[in-house]
Amino acid sequence: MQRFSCPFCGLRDETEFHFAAEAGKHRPEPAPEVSDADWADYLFGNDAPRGPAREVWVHLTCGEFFVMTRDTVTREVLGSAALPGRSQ
Amino acid sequence: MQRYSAFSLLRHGLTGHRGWRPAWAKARPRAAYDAVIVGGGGHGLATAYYLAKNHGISRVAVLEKGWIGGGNTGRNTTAVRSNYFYPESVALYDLSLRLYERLSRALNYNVMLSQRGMLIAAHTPAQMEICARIANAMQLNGVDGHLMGAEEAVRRIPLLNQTADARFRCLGGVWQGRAGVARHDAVAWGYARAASALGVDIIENCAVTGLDVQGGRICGVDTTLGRIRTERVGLAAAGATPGLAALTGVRLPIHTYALQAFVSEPVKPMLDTVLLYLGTGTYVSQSDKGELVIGGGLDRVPTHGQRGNLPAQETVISGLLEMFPAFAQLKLLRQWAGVVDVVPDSSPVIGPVGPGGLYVNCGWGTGGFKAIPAGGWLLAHLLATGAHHEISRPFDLDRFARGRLIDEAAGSGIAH
Amino acid sequence: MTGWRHDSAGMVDRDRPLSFTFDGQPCTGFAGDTLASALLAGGPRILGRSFKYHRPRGLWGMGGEEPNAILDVTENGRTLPNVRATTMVLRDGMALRSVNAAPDAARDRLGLIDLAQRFLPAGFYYKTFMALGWMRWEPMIRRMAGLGVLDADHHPPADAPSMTAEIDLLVIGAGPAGLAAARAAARAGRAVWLVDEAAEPGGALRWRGGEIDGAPWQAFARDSCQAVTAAGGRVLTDTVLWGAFDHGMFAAWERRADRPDRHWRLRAREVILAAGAIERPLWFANNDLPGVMSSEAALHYLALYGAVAGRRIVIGCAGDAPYATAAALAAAGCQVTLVDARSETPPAPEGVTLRRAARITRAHGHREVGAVTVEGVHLDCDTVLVSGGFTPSVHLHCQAGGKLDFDPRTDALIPRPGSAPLLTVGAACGAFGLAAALAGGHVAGGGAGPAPAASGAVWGIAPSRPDPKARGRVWIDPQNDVTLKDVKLAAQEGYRSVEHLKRYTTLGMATDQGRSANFAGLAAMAALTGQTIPETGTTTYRPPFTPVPLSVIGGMRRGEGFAPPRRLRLEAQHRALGARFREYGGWLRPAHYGTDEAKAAQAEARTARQTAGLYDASPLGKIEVLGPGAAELLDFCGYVRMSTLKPGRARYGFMLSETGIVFDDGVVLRLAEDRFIVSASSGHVGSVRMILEEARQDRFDPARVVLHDVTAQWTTLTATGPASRALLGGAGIDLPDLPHMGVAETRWQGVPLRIARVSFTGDASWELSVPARHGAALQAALETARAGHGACWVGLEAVMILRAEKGFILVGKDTDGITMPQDLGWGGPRDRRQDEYFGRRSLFTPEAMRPDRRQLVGLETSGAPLPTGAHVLASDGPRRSAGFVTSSCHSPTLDRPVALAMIEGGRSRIGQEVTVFHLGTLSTARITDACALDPEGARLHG
Amino acid sequence: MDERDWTTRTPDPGATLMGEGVTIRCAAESGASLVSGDLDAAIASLAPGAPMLGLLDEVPEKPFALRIARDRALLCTDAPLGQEGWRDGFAVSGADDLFLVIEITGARRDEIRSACLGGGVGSPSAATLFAGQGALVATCPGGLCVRVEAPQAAALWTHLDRLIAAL
Repeated sequence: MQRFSCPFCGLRDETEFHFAAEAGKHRPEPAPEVSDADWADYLFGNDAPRGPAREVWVHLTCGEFFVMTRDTVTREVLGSAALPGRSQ
Repeated sequence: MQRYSAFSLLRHGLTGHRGWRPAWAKARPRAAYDAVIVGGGGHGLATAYYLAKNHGISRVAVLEKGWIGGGNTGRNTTAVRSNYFYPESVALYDLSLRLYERLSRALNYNVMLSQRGMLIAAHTPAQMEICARIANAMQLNGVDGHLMGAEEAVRRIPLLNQTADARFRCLGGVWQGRAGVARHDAVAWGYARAASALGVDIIENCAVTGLDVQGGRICGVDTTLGRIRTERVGLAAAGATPGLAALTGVRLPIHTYALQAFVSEPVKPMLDTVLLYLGTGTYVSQSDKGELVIGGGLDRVPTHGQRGNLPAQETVISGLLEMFPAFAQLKLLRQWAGVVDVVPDSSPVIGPVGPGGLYVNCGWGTGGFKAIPAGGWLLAHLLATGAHHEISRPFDLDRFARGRLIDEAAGSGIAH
Repeated sequence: MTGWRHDSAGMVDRDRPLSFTFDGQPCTGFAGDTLASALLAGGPRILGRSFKYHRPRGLWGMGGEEPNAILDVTENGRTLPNVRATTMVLRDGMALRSVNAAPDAARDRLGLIDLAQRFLPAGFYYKTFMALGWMRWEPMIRRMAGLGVLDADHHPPADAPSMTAEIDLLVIGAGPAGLAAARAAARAGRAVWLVDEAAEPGGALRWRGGEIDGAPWQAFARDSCQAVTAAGGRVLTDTVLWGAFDHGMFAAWERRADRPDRHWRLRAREVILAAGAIERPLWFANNDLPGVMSSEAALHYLALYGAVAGRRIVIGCAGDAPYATAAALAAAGCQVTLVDARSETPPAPEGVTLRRAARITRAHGHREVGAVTVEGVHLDCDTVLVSGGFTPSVHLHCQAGGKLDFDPRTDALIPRPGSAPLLTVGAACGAFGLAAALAGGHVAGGGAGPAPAASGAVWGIAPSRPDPKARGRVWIDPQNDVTLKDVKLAAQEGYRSVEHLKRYTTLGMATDQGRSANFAGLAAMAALTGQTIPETGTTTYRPPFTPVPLSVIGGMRRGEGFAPPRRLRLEAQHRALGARFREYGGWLRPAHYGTDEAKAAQAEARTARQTAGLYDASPLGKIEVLGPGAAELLDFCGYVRMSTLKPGRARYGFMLSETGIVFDDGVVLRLAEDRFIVSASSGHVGSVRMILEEARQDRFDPARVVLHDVTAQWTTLTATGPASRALLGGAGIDLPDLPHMGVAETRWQGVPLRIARVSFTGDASWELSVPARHGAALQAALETARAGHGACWVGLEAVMILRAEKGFILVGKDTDGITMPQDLGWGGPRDRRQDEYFGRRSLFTPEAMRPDRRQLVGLETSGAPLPTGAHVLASDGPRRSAGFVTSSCHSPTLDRPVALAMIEGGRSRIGQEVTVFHLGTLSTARITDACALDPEGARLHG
Repeated sequence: MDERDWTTRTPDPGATLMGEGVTIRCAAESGASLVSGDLDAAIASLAPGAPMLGLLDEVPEKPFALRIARDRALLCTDAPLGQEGWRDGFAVSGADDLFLVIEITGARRDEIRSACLGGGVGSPSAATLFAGQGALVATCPGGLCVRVEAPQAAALWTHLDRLIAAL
């Protein structure tokens, strides 16, 4: 049972969380100006890094989307941060 | 190649088995190869074998960072089957199954293919309708799919939980008689031995650290044992493939997850088929040794660590006991995890990527073992000819930009 | 029977004899015995047969390391297979059966296999059984393999709770080191959990005894446990720490006598591992014969149970540990010869013959040991005890990510300090001997002042390794029948990596988890390849440390508790009306009313069209979207714009995934400028909310729009059909003048009532929602009015008929993972919308533009309805599927079958005949519009 | 019937389960509203002075608010509030019937807690998984007070019933 930190709720069991996506993706818009390849890379392209990774997660019980930094090999959680503009 | 047979076993038995030679040669890297395959799992070794066997290209090296067959090839639940929905998938997996059916003799190594049949079990009328859709799709694609009723399912699997308290009573499902299991290690070793006999160099404890690209083409591979010149590189490294592709700036549509498998203590035979339960997502078979071999869903936390975690264990095991309450008598003997490379549509990526001469065979996710012969066959074709085999064409990376995903889970409602 | 029961030694209750049987033969033991101690003292010596060669096997050890004494145990008519005799308590009336033997362990017919052993080396099956195909041989091999027999009628209950605890200090192992650590920490005021797999604390003290701080060890143990409890900690005995997992979690299996076992997830700020060590065997020819036992185990059985392994005993060793065993056995009246490989040894214990610088090279005997050869000298004996050193139990250290170092002093791999987030002490880190263990534990527990004092030096040990040149058959893994020759063969054939060795020979893969075999296998491979132990490496340590019952891991999830569906508030009312329930989209809902499903669904659907039908639509999602930014959020997340919707009106729309696939469909109600309700389909409420949440937080200003999922707040009952308006009037509901797709908030009997005129049937329909506590009253009012209008309650199966007649889709049934809105005839927003919305770009990929995409159409046939799941064949070229039937039923209103299908280019083929394939049989059908009933929609306004 | 019979039922308010050292009682909510947005403004407007409670915080007399998320809470009141819709900076939705309240008291309540709850003490949000079900968990006099959405109450109730027997 891993434990992740929701930036609002704090440490909770992994079963309360869901992985959403790798962080740092920007939705290319507007659609008519986006190539098939760029759109496919936005939808599907990943780095799947070994080691530190920035990922978007959601804490299911409170609904908060946030950015978690984890080591994908050791599984150590290196930090959690709220999305920009979210405050206490 | 030293011939394996009952007779040779008897003969060597009389001399204390001192005459058996190494199954495959322990090679050191040469300066240059016609093709280099990165990843000494089933897919990589099969690729090397078929390059030599089908295409006459035997100046080939297989580079393995650890010991051969030590990745997902040796960490799965050994099911082989082609009970798929889309014609593209059926073509791919049935090529594989047909190659498996001849594999022990082709390799002169018993991979213990046991075609004991597999049932995908349904529990609601709606699921039975989906099963009918799959069985029909299989039949139209020339594969032995059968829509099985509850009675026959229970006759084949008498221990199924059909009590009034069962959460998911079995109404029947899709049956494939040619599906079954094989001995995973033997597949890797058998391909290694046969490839080695054809002149392929199998180099263990050799990690790839760089891919040399000049003028937009691959020209070599940097390894922990030095630089190797080659103009053709095939990547068949499962969860390590994204990192290798990234050496040339290629991004793949892959997430890596841990997939666990479990083995119980051995008991006398009591389960004669492979079973996947739609209700629980747990699948199970009984090995020749008598152990239950159990699998289920992914640990849904992206990782490169080959370790399992408790929540997924609890889900899979409770699912198993829901299917077979009598199995609660048994104990968990071993548990392990492989790092699987999962693509959004859960179908593999086979084809050229990035610089000229670079090809991948990855994205098998939870189902790579069954595809080893086909994966090797198709990657060998690409490396040898530079062009797709018609069966691998739909699985090219370009399907993501075209929008033509081959999503079995979405197509049939059944995650493989 | 060679073992015997000492008159006074041990702690069994001699006043309470217990009878049991072994392979049908009556035996007796005493209360307090384990199966193993009772069998050792009064049972046969051959307890089972080995896996491969069916060699006789006898008791070897005393705990989880036991490879041989595996039994099927029947009690009260229920059998448990593969029980380790060393860890189960004996109860009166137990019937024990040897495994892997027929008819019994003594007379196993397959024992003949051993004669062919020279032709059956490691991995022989990879080299043969190919000629006729493996399937020809497999059934025979399978029957010969396996250990115990599963009891098909024994269904152990799913009753093991899964407990979570957060603790300050976890001490694993309550031997001297663990006790000292726990005591020191508890005295410093820390809350300690002290966990041990044995029934009582003490570890090896329990059979070795000893004085600590000048008093018997029991006082020290008692005092330590009291200190733990007093400081708010806990002592858990009979509890196996079976795994170390990520983020510092440990899993423990607590065995309880009269209550269900429990599964613990422990998380501690600090962990001390004091798991002890396991004795190694010695490697001489025929070292697998029954009567060859662990020396430490023999002492254990004598001290705890008064069970003595034999009378004429040879002990082989290369260290000090067995001297205590020798002394105790001699004192018990045995004739004991100690064979020590060292030339410098401690003095011989009283009454013991000591042979220095000597080794056992061979055991003799047919079915059990009768003699040994020691340095060429034949020594008669009935029992051979061996001690080849100790293997520290480093499993949890390694599972937690720790590394090992080779310690030449103990000839063992021990934890590298600091390499894992736990501290290892005592024998688990090579500190053999009481004083050393106490001192290590005391320091680890943060003890102030001097450590608890005990006499005795650290045990001397000289390395013992399998000798690759040894003659005869030398067993490395007795359960799986891996011999030294097999390791040699693996090395010779190139299976030299330890993982290849394990997999090729099956070394260490038996139910003892390779406890006593792994080090020897590794040492043998190292010797054969000329490598050191660290160069050779070890296999990966993974949970479980000891085999754990699947029932403990599976926990309490079973039957209705497994993935439980959501329940309706009015379930009792529906049951009272004869409803039969089925699961739909995660909810348990009435499938039909009455017992005959097929008839009931047809009758309900017919009545609903002729007069009126009533159904419970409560599971329909109700996600409130509130705030000045609500319309903007819905426009982005939805395929159909909602910002143009007027308050008081509803609109049908889709939600797509970013890949353009239809994810959900449903109606959005606008109650006010800044208040919408999204009626997500019942199975998609959670995921639709998450799509909205993500966009809200990541793209919009979350202060201007919020989401409330209030699905369960409301009970929704729907009346549909031409008589529905009259029926509602009869129930005392004042219907406002609402057009189709109109919404009103009103009151009924003083209760808030929301009325929506949306239709999933194609008939005029009224969705009535009241706060759930008033649902029963509304239901009662409708039920009272129902009969007078010839109406009926309709289950979901009838609703499925009604919507299929109209060509209304069910996402996930009529659509699949490639269905886009244009495939359903909803290309409008795609063609016209200029603003950005979720999934937009994906609707314009080359694949999305193809004219031959599968499209929703109807299929008309005569006769029986088409089977759902049948395929439609392509009209030209080789036989292939061009689509499939997604919904199909008999329409009672049209009195003919109706069907929906997804067919390639279907909408341009309306009117064409197609061939339908189902399980080898062919039929024909005609492609029609998806809507088979009332295409003009006249009934909607009825 | 092709599928199973379902024998468990949603508990009625007032239902109890008794076990050795544990009493479990089901109650209806007297009044509750989901509030989101500017929570300070919402409390000040709807129930001035009501405290905002997190996981396992002790509940006082009503009104009080159980925090669910950064900007969402369940405001528990003596009677339904009925002020639904978007107000200035915050939103209110009636949730009087959204949850059933399950109170767990008795000497062995901590064991029930240990069997149902992961970690997370000190969290500002009362929303968590309780025996695998989404719930709002606080402390009431002598025990735990768990709010579970009514459609899941049958599952939690049955689980607790089996748990009492197994502890």
